[in-house]
Amino acid sequence: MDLTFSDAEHAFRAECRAWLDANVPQTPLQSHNTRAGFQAHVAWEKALHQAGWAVVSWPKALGGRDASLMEWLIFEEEYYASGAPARVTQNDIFLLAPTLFEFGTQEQKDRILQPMAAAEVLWAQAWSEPNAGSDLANVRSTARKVDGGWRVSGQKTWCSRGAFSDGIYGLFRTDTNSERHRGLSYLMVDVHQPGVSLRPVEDLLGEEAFAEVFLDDAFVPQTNLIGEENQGWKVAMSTTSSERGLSLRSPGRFIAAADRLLELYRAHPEPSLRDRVVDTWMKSRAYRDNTFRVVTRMMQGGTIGADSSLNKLFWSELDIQLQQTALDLLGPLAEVAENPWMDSYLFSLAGPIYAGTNEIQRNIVASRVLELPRR
Amino acid sequence: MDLTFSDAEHAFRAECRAWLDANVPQTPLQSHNTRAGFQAHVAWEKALHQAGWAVVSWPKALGGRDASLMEWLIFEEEYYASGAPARVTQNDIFLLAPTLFEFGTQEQKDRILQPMAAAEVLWAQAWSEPNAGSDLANVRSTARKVDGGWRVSGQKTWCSRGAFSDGIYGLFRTDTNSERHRGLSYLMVDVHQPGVSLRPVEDLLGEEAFAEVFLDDAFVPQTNLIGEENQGWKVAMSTTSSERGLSLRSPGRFIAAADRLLELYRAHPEPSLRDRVVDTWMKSRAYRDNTFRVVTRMMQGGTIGADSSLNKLFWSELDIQLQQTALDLLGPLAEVAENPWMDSYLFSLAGPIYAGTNEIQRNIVASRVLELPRR
Amino acid sequence: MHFALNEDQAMLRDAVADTLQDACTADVLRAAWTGTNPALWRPLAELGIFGLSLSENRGGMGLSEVEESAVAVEMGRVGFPGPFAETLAAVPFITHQSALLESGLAGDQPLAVAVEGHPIANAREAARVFQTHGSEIAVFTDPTCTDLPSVDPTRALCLVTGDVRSWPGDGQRLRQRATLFTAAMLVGLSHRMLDLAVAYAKERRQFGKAIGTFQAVQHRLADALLALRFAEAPIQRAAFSLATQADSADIDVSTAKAMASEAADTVARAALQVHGANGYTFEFDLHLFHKRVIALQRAWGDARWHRANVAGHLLLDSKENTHA
Amino acid sequence: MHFALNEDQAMLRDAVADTLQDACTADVLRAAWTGTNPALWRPLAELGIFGLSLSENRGGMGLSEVEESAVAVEMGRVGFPGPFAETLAAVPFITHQSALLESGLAGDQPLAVAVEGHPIANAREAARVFQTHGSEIAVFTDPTCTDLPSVDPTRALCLVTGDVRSWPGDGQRLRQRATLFTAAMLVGLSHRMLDLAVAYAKERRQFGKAIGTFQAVQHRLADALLALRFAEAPIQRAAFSLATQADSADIDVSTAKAMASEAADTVARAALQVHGANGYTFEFDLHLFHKRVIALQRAWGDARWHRANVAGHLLLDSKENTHA
Repeated sequence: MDLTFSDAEHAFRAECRAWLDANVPQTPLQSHNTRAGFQAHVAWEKALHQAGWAVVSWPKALGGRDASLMEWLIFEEEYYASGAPARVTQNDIFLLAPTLFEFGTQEQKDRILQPMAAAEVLWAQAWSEPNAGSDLANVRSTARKVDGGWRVSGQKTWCSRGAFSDGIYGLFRTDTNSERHRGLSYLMVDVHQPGVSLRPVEDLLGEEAFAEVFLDDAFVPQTNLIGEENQGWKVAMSTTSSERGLSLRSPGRFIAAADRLLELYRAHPEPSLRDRVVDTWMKSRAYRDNTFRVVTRMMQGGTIGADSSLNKLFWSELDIQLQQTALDLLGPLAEVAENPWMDSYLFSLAGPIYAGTNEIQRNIVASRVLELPRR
Repeated sequence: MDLTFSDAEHAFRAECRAWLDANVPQTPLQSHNTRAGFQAHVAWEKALHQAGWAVVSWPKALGGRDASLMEWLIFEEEYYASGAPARVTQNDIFLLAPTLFEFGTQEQKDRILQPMAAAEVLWAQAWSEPNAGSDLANVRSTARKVDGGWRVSGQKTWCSRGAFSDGIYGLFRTDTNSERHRGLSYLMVDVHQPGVSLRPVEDLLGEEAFAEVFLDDAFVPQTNLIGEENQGWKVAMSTTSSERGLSLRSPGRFIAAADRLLELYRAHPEPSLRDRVVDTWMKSRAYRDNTFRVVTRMMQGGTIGADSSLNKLFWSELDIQLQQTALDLLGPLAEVAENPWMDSYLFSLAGPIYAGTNEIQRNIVASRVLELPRR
Repeated sequence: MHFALNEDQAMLRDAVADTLQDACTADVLRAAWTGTNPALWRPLAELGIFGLSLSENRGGMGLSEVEESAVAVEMGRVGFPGPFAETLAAVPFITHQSALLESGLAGDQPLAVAVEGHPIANAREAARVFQTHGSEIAVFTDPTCTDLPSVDPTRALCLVTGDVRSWPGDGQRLRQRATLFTAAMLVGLSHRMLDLAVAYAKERRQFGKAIGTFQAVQHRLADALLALRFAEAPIQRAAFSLATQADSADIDVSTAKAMASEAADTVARAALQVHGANGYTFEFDLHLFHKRVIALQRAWGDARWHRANVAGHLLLDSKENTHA
Repeated sequence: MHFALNEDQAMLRDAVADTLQDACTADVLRAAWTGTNPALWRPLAELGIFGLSLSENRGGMGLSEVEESAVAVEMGRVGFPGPFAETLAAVPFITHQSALLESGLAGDQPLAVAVEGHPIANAREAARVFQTHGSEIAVFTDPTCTDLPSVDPTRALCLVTGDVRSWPGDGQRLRQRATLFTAAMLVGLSHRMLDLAVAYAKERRQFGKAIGTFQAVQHRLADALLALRFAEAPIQRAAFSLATQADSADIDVSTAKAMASEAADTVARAALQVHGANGYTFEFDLHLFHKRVIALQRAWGDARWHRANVAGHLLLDSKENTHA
């Protein structure tokens, strides 16, 4: 056991910090859920990419730095500590890309990864449908085989920032006689074509965070199938339950937020809330140290396994506790929507819902870790 | 709406208080879960009965005072505020007696109620069996019809203070071909007879709070059947879900405990715990006021309905919060078992378990009040 | 002790509820979010709501906070937009200005009020803007509003500056009344959110059955009802204490607001979780009420403030001491 | 950064776990409750446990708190009775008294220690009774014990009085070590309680199926595991910080103890609820561990005390201020 960073890790951190110090915009960008704000965020992504910080864990040939998972965590800590803009390519890099690395053809990797890292082509996840939320296997969107590919029809929803994307990816029923997990395929769909219409959905913040996607015989070339036909469930699950559990919300995010909460407390000290502030601070540290444990295991060849579900339960509850404590410190001023804590609070409330509800995560923990019987 | 007490209610309170002030033992009795302590508690019950305070809500002819439900609440407030001993006849008076009032024959009422109120004959509830806890309908104990009554066999468990009782009451399967709720009868069994053996069960406090009762062809006369044969489930449910929801833990208990907690806080002030102390104090008042609401409705002819389940959830959680806050105030001294808060804490932990687990109560609230579907 | 509305009180409440159900639908609320100011106040004024606790010879009904808070619960249930709690609280304090009183009773123009130094909701549309400071009340003679966006767009917060002059009346009581009515609205809002969640849980199907059949959903909603149920009696207790000027009035109002704020938060979070992503969007009704809850649970003191207030009354603020 | 035990460390831990599994069964614990003092210490001493962090030339293994806390988790898992955390913490402080050191390393007699003024567990059976006061350590020269019953009968608390004299060493470090090992035992106890609850949930049937199939039981146990899992890394962090004398050591020890105390409480309550009435009795094993948790979560500072300690380090105790 050695819980100190190596010299190389220290050097990596120093390099991150120096670049971020010099380049992070002084004034926060407009929300990335507005069209103008999204464009500003894309510009930032391009700058990040040019400096080689967009995809640190990727191979150098693809614009990365071959960084280890541990270095990636360090990058994330520095990134959040610097107050840098939210990553609008997050889902591209951490959800679609790992799937391509694991299941994509060489042609797909060559064609898709580089423009993704450079924020030239933007992707949106399209997992949910109106009747397939927690019950993801209930997908109804179909893909009809045609010459050179498929024609897809149906409706996808809750596509984060889908209104601003170039393409979506998700599961489609390629075997129309199939049920549940069988007969699904993992496809990427270009949204700039006839048969695709996007409708923005306003969220609690009053912004176009999500889009509904209506598909009516839109074309998907054969080359946009990831993995094998009818094996989409396996492909999707493999990614969502592996790295995703680590990358969705890195500890750096909560380390930075807890530190900001300490500052807020010092500005608005309120003894009856002190222990809650300390508690969130401790939990942010525990989350970081537990992640180091998981990453150590992964770097030795292990898998994240069900820690993915435990992580999600932990950070989503921590996030709400943290933001709510901030609002309580602000008292009557909390209501004023201009304060960044209120936006963070509203967003934190979605944490137990997205990326698999916390009810689903508890089911997974109960059945896979505790091995409690299903019936 | 009138939330003040009437002159008559004030007078009733004054009379209670005066008697309790003059008669409550100066030093606490030994625990009623020990044999010696139980005897001391029985002596106290007899004194209470002689002064007419044992069963205030019963008719005068049976040793009561014809008190209204509201007056009964007042009595309870005064009783707990005075620090008077715990009532070892609680289950007799509030569980068996209401059943007899509602379903008993005149002969049963004449024979059983008066000695019960006088603490001359002591009863213990015998609901649970090793395989019938939350799933009470899974009762396996049988009652075989014989001349003049039944022969009962089987095992009952968690009989509170059963080791010191004269009789038990519970459900027995009189129709051996029946299943679940059907074919059960509500019987009273004399424990001083061959075929009945009692085994004390030590609890978390190391005391004989419970007994297991082993029945081997013990005799139950026809006259000890309450209600109709094979209708025991209906009889049992009627009582457990009506007055029981009110009488099991009256507000006076928590009003007194919250007031003691305030005293403890003043002796061990700890700003970071202050809000929790205030919160339990507020909740004890809310519990009282809500009970007044329910009792007002009942005095107008209404039923307690599912408020029985909501009450149980509320007081059992409040009790734990209250005792735990006290232990936290005591800090390292809390561990010393001599302090009464530790005993109360350990007992409070059983609150979400006995008298129908809190999981069962939430099921009831979900299905009966919220009318959520079962399947 | 009779802890229930009597027949007249219940009839009044039901009449208000009926009027509101038709007048203040979710669509009306949605319009209010985008700036439409619906003519909602007049029909309520016609029921005599703003004069409930005024004496009859002043055009009121001679009733008290008991009836007013029962009405406020119903206003909460429909998410009534605008400074309702404040106007209801303040009307009895303007009896010496008959034109103003008349306009208040008629629902023509609301009144705005907050504790000194706090942002004031809906000050721009108000006939008068008040602030309280302990037992004092002051009115802005020439208010200047700096707009501050609230998390709830119907609340249009202002930081008000300008000269003030003293106004007759007990500021403590005005604050207590506004606090109580806000707490009552939170209880009504909680009922609505719980109803929406229960309806959604019965309708929404996943894994081949209604999600309301899952024990996790059932228990979460049962706990929401539990919190809500025990926030109700404290509202009535506080109302009665204010009406009878009981010694415990300030404690009772704080208890009511603390418990209502916490209950509304518990219910809102349960309702959102049950709604899943749908609870997070503008298209479903839930968030119209949820946003109001986020605002009102903090308006007129959040749970923490009121616990501290009660702690003071209970003499828990004497000295400090730590273990170990 | 390598956040895992290395091979040697894991082997040592496993060897201790194997020995304990055979030596310290639930029946042995049950006997310890009624006064039997089982000869449990020698086999552990033979594994070198009490000399883990002593240098090899003093008869130790030259290791550190990292290995010691890993061992303490295993001691917790079996509910090891007696002042284990205190003895393990104190042995390195008696290197200047060779006879005492030898008896300590051999497991012949435990050592007792607490913060000044607190009751001291198992003082009667101890070879020496220490107390810490800030950075000071003192030893009782002629201790007089007033017995105080603990909620856990194996802890035999004493209020110790009598003359003391100064003892060499850093009292702060002694306190931190005992605190850390107590936290580690709480984590081990939590694992055991959770295992018992899961096993019970699989076996116990109601309504025709194992109660572990009910979502309410599943989610409660999942939440218990959640609390437990995130209490583990802080133990290792604190151990490493103590071993390397990091600046953050005191914060890290307090974080570990606060999180372990809370997690153990969460797990204990979940395990009890799942066991139903059976968890409440002497006949099932659960309460043997539960009672220890109730004691140890408060020994060496409860979660509240450690949060306050961390607050001090984080400079959150400056001035006061209230809203409204």
